[in-house]
Amino acid sequence: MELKYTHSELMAVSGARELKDGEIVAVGLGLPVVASFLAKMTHAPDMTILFELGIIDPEPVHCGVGLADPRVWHRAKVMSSFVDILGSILHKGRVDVGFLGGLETDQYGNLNTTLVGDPRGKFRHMVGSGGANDIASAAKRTIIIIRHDARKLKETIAFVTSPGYVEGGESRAKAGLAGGPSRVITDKAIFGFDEETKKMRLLSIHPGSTLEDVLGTMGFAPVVPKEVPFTEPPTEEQLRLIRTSIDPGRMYMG
Amino acid sequence: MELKYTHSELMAVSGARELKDGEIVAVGLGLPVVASFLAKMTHAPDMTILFELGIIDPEPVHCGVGLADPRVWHRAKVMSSFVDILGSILHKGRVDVGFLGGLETDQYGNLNTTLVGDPRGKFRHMVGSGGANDIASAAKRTIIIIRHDARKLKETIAFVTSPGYVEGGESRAKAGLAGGPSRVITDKAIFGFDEETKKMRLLSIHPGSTLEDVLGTMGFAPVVPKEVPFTEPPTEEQLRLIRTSIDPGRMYMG
Amino acid sequence: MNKLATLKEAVASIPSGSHVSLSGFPITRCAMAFAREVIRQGIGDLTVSQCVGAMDTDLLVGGGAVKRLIYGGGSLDRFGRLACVNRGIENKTLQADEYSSLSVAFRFLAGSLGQPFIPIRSLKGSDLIRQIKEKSAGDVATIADPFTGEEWLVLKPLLPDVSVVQVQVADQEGNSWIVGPRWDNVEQAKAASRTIIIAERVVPTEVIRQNPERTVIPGIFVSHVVAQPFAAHPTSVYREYDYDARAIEDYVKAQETPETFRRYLDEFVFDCDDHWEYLEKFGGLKHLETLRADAVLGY
Amino acid sequence: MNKLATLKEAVASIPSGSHVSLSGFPITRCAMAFAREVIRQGIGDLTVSQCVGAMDTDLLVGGGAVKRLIYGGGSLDRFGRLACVNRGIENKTLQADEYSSLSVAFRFLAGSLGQPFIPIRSLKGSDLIRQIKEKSAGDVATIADPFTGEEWLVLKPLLPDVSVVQVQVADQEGNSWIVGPRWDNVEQAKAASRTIIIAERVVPTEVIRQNPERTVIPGIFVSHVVAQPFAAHPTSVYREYDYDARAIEDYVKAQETPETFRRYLDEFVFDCDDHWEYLEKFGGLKHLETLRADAVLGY
Repeated sequence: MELKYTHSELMAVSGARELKDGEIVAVGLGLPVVASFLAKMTHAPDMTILFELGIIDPEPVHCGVGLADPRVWHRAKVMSSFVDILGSILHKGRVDVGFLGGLETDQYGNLNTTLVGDPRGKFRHMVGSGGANDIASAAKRTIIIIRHDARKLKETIAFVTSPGYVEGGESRAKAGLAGGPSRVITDKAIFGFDEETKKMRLLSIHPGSTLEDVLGTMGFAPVVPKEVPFTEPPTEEQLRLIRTSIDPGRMYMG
Repeated sequence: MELKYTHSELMAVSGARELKDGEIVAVGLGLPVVASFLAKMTHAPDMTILFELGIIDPEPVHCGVGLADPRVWHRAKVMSSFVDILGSILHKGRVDVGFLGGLETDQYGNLNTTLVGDPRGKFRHMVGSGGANDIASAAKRTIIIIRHDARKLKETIAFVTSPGYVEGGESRAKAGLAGGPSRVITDKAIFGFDEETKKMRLLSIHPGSTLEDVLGTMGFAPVVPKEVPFTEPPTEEQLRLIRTSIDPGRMYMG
Repeated sequence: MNKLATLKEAVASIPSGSHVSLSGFPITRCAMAFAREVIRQGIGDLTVSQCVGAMDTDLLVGGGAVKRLIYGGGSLDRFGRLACVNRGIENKTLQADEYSSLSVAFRFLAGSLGQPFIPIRSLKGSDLIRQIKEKSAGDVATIADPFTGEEWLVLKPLLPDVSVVQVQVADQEGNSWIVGPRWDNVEQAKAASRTIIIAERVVPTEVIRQNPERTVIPGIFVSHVVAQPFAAHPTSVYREYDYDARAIEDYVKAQETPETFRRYLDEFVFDCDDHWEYLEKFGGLKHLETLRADAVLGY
Repeated sequence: MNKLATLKEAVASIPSGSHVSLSGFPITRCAMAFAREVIRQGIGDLTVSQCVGAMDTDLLVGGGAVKRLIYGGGSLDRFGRLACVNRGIENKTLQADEYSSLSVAFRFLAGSLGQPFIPIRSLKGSDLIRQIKEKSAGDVATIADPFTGEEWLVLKPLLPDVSVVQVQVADQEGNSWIVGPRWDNVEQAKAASRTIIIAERVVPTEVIRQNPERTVIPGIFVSHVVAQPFAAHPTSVYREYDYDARAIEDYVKAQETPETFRRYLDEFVFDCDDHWEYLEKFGGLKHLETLRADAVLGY
């Protein structure tokens, strides 16, 4: 029988599948939290979850409105500081994966969380970096989660808050940065990055979407291989965990 | 009636008199501990006592064999780390006074706690710096407590562990160091330093000693003003505190 | 030394034009009562620094007290944005030096240790650093690692005139415990010339001496200790009280226009002589008790 | 992840030639059982780093396991000197890079934060820095502050292969609490590639989750957790047990000559299969209970 699931659930499950057991993961709120806890509850029990403000491996029993909500700190093994988490773990080079979201991203995985409009003219200022730029600069790899929309997947973005592969090719390394984005997960598809050009490369299309739909709703043309498989759907167990224990109130997946 | 007291007791009392209320004082074990607690129990109740390993304002009820003895940490207000005490307090420039002792000192208050003999030839290695060099480099002023002996007050010392006024005059400032020694307290006299030359300058002679005795038992000639007063003797109250509550076992005062 | 003071006295010690760091993180342990009193006293031209911009900063900006902001971006979590801060940036009435969380944290850390500068891997290849170089070129530089030759971005230390930290527990000397995560607060306090502690509860120094490992801010850094329950309202204080969702939603509505915010200030800042009058506006004790943290959960 | 291991297993994971930082401070929280096992297993050519040289380092040097020492000087407090270390320096069989407490602490701090170098005010105008430049020129440099032009001495980060930390409490993942002052131990653990925790007691992770502010070494830094009571004997562990004065005095007597020290090693290291046999030499439980810390005083 076929399972019913939402785009958000598939995105969370796809994010979870990118995480390996034993890895150290820097997480922001929303889908990444669901993806991380799902991975920890299934194939990655020894994965470590970090929140930048000073939280390691919490076990929340309630959903929170953000990282500033004590509900998401509950039962942490460590409660410390930015310098501890972002300094002695991230800046020291110990973070394997960082999750990033944003207002806009370009074909090189550069992310904008700062403003919409023209930075030199009329613009609306938004959230800014928080730890995003730090994670994008120092994590071994990052996973971008963003809605699939031509206004979000753009040829050029208004502001680079968190660098991806900058202008592609060797430009990220030339800027003095290691790591870089490994995946972009949208509600229609999953992308990787081309080894050489560092341009976004289509890896799989979510069941229900088509290649035309995927390409027709983005502002640039990703590399498209001849064969593009469908994204593996969530398992019954994964959906059960998300719906009954990780996000019963649909707060993160809303 | 005249009070009986030991050289050590007069040295401790003289050290205490150098400390002002509200000051932050970095202390090593021995006489400085007695001087500091005595000051805090008398004229300087709001003085703060620091031990480099991470101790602020302890209230010991037993004497200890050294800073590594939990007896001297007892009832501290803070138990932290080297980086906290020597970094965010001393290196930040918040320490007013540091007490220093040593094997040898010269007329500029340079101190040797590292070795006796010839560093290039035959020598005996001793304690080394610990926090002494850090305190000599970053405290606003230091107070040297040392036995009055030609083998300790020398023309040239074997090794400069903690810089005083280096070669005198502007040489300490030229070395990039502020502060410097303000007093040298021995068992025969108290010295300051000449404004210009930064050479040791006799300030007072302990009751019972003579100028000849003082000058005859040191390896260099200090500046001697025409009038040299006698050091003010301890009060009955000061002696009572030292003998009954600070060092009843004569552990620090030998 | 007894440093107990009223909020009015502590705030009055801050001259206009000072650099103040604030302890809030979006909607938790924000120096809200402090910010309201600063606005009440008409202190202005402040430079405010904070790793992640929070509600205390947004209120101060909305109250017209801030000239310059040094931060790593911020929000009110799911409740909304720092609309007053954003408006100030959009209409150029606020100079905002925008970094990332770690770069501001490292600037505080360097300040706390008497370091002249601190290297960092962040900011490179971003528009953040380009903007900082345009707005405040003197706060960043590039130098070669003398050991490897590698080029490093280095940041200038942050040295606030005053650090304001909302804590759960302190004694009258200012020896303070922070329960839960501390984000940038300890480095802020040690980097600043002095710290104003706003404590939910003041305990005897004897209590501090019984758990000295918990003293994250030693009293020697502190100039004033203000004992003020619910001083972070409507934000939360871990293990003391939860955030007040309705009050934050009302704040977000008020952010919409300068006019609506002005009315908010009239009602919740200017019409209140002090923090106790402010609290009464929300139904006083009866309402506040509904926010009291559960002893096990801490929220 | 369960990282519980025997002392033998943990020590066996360290190849000869490794750089090991030790948690001791003269005669407290010294990694004594660890040092004895290293000597037993014949591991050698170690580089050892520690802010203030302690009894664990002196024993390792006396046991011939150390090639190079990076420290800030040290002693056995009133009991005596680091005679084995001093002898090695005097007869040139040990390379000792001698700093001050803070300069070694800053080198660990830089290592713990991924900093390429760290500026410091100490060492200038002393023979310490002259000697370091002769012995290990590559570990120090001078650079100009890009913001003021002032010349600063900068130190290279210390990056131990293994940090060995004696703590009071840890869980099986290595989440650790240090009771009392921590001196350089937290920076050591975070600067090192991995940490071996030697804990007086191992508690369920549930206990750690109840006081997460006390977790000063997160488990992610830890490779092995060794549960070993009295592992610091004859040095003290605050709130667990006092130092064993008689046993330290016997050690000091043994330091006198290489021959007397050799006999000490035979009796207290080589003749003991493990730590339990070592403890029996002192009268076992009956004697150790006399050292048990008073619940109020902590020593």
